Amino acid sequence: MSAGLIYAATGCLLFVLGLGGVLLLKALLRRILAFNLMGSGAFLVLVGLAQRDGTPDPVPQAMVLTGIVVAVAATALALTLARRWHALTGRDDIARVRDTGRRVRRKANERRKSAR
Amino acid sequence: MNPPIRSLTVVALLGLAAALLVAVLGLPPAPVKLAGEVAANLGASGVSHPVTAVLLNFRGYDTFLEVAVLIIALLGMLAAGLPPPPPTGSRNAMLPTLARLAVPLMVLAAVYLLWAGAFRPGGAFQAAAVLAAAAVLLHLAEILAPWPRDRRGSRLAIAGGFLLFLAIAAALLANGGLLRYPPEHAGLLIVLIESGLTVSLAVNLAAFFLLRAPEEQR
Amino acid sequence: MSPLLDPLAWLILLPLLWATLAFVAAERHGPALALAGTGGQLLCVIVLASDVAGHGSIGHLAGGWAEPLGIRLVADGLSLVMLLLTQGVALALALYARSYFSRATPPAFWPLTGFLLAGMNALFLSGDLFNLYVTLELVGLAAVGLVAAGGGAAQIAAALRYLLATLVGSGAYLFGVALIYGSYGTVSASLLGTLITAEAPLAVWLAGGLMLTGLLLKTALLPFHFWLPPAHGGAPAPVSALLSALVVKASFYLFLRLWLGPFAALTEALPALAQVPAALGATAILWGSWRAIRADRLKMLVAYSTVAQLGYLFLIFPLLGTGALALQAGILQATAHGLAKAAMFVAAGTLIKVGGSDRVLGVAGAAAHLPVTLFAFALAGVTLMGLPPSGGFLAKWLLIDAALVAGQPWIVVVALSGGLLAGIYVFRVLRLAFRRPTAHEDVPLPQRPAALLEWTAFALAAGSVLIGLGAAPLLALIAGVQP
Amino acid sequence: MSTAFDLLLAAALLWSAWRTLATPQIGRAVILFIVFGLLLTLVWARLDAPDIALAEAAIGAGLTGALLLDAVAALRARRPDDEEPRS
Repeated sequence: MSAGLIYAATGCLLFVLGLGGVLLLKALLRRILAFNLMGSGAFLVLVGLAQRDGTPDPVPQAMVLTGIVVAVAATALALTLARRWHALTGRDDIARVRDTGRRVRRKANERRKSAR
Repeated sequence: MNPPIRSLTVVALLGLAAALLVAVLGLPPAPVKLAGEVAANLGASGVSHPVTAVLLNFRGYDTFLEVAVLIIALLGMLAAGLPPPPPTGSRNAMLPTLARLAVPLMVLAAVYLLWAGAFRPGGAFQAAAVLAAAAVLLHLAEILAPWPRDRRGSRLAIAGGFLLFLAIAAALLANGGLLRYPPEHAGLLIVLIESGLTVSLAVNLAAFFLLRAPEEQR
Repeated sequence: MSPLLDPLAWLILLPLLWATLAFVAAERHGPALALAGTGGQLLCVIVLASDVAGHGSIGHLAGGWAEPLGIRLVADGLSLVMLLLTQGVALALALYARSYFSRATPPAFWPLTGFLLAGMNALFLSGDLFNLYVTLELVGLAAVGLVAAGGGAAQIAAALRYLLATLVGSGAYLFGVALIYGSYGTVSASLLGTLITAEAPLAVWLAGGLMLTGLLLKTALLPFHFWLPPAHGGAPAPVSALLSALVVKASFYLFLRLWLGPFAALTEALPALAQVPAALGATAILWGSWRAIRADRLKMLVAYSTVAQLGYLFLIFPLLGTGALALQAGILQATAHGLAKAAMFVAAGTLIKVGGSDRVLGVAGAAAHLPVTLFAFALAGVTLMGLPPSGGFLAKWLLIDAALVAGQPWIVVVALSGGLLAGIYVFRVLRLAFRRPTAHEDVPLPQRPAALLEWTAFALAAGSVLIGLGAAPLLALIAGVQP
Repeated sequence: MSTAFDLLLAAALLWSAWRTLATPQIGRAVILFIVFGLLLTLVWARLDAPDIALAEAAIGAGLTGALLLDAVAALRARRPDDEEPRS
């Protein structure tokens, strides 16, 4: 078994692990971590599978470089939103938030009033 | 998520993992081999490092759009509301000394990485990341203050590299296609684009840490 | 024409340019840049349309490298109709947003809008699966940024939910691309169309499944619709219109393109597969309409109507064997709904802005002081219900025709009942609007909104109806598509 | 021999990924994620992809890790009940 194939298989497992994390976990930061694992899994499959015969292929390598930059951009945006959410509501998950968010808004308002 | 759906999801994921493993381990060889194509056209790409050739020439259009993605992430931050600046005065006493020692080395490393990209591993993205890390270090040492959002200079620095890339992409339309470099000038144009990107990407990445709400909003 | 003015390339470059300038320049220059930019884009797409009508399809090699080494951009009838819709709606919404945000524009609204449009144009034109991934992220992240604009708790929650959904969707898509590259060594859509056969290895089937499912998540097809109503219903009206009219169509377009192009051999080998999107679409029509009928906030009503109307787009998949008919039905529905939904959201925005209440009940009596806006809402409703002579009518007519040709009568039933249900929620709003407000007789008449707010809604709604009368050139463009 | 090393590295990668999601403390999870990124850097080196190895170390593990640590610190500093401005 070539190194490429070993890491491609690892990438498959990482992707599924990350996917499960995003779908099943509650805490936002944890779900953002899981999304990053998902991406890393995809990158490993992209390069590993293409290089399963042992010769390096610059094309998927360049694609992964692009992908890493996109992933850091998405992560930065997600973290900003999570921080903002936490600052507004004190929560670190969005699990049981009603569709309209009205309950949350009311809560935030109440809190603001009581702070005064 | 209620328990039955949860267990169902877990089962589906396990099935997916098994199917993916079977599929990947039994995959026949691919009919197209792009590595050969890259090697055959490397001479006309303007650089001698294959990954850089793909990144900035053969698939330069991907890279062009990807730079926009970074700017979008920053815009999303501005839209959602910037986080407040961290409290000052809590830094480690060793940090400023460390920063003064490390930052010049990091800048050197970034210049090396940028220069190396043309013929060996390295390039604008890695160089920019190192520069951004240097800025973050200065910030942690409280030598570099957080940026207020409406400073035109930092916005110009962030957009400048992309605007240069855009201008070159547009100008090359005269040559018959988006980012279609004439082979004799490809090397020079790629260096130009990469230098611009290094600075802009570094500022963009650093802005994820340094762009903070003005103090009075706290 | 000089290659320097290539309209295809400028459809991508121009929005990128004005978006970047709007970011650098002072915020007050945003509207002018956006109007000049979207106007220029409309011009580009019209020039491109006349080229495509003459040649059938136009290619552009980015970087000048042929496939599989380079990236090929393609404009054909299908992409062109989507591009026309996008630029037309974008220009109208730019006009509307300029007045709507007359006092305070949400931060980064204009640059994000420009990048969003650039991403969509790039998506419609790309013929490379990995490049399409980058465009998907461009569109997804810009849209999330727009939803977050304003930064209230409801917006942030909606944006987070949307972000996680869109990231999982594009993650699954990217993983599929990785498997495809591993299987064939190329990601060019046109080459893959010939390489992928019915005997493709398991990896390719899995790749197809992951990519298409990821796109369904981004298109918010039931059961993946959970993120859409809060995101579309909670954003400011111009953003809601942009998202509901255009953004969800982009991932639908890509779904359709993959279905007809690279994965055609797989979907033809297993025809039963086509029933899956259709069944989900049918459920979405019924469920979305029901929630729209029950909604108590006006913009949630419109947002759930989007969930329902997206369902129609997926009814076409079992019918694609009938030739151009089903494809024409689907694309015409996407176009008519795009115009109508943009009109409905901006009309709702004006109603809420002037009436001061975001409840459905808040529109009571609006007919008296906002006649144009209300007429626009009603006209858009005509398209959603599928009454003649609107674009929605023609789309449903073609759909029913295709369903009868293909021997799938259940689709006829779903299409017709969806129209009836749309009638219920549209008339719910209209009936209230024509009722005289009883409880608040003494309330002074609200201030009249800027005429532009009313007339952009009207123009969009009128477009959604008129497109039914003048659809012949569009249908001819779509019929000329060789998948 | 090198296959054994690859298998070991793959196992370590999967273990760190699993712990990143399963460890109860979020601060530790982020540290484990950075460890994951460094292991991944080794993998890229093994796959003859030094460019990605550099980018992974600098961006994947480095900058992303720093962003995550920054966020964890911010979420810790601003406890649920005192998030309103104390101006």
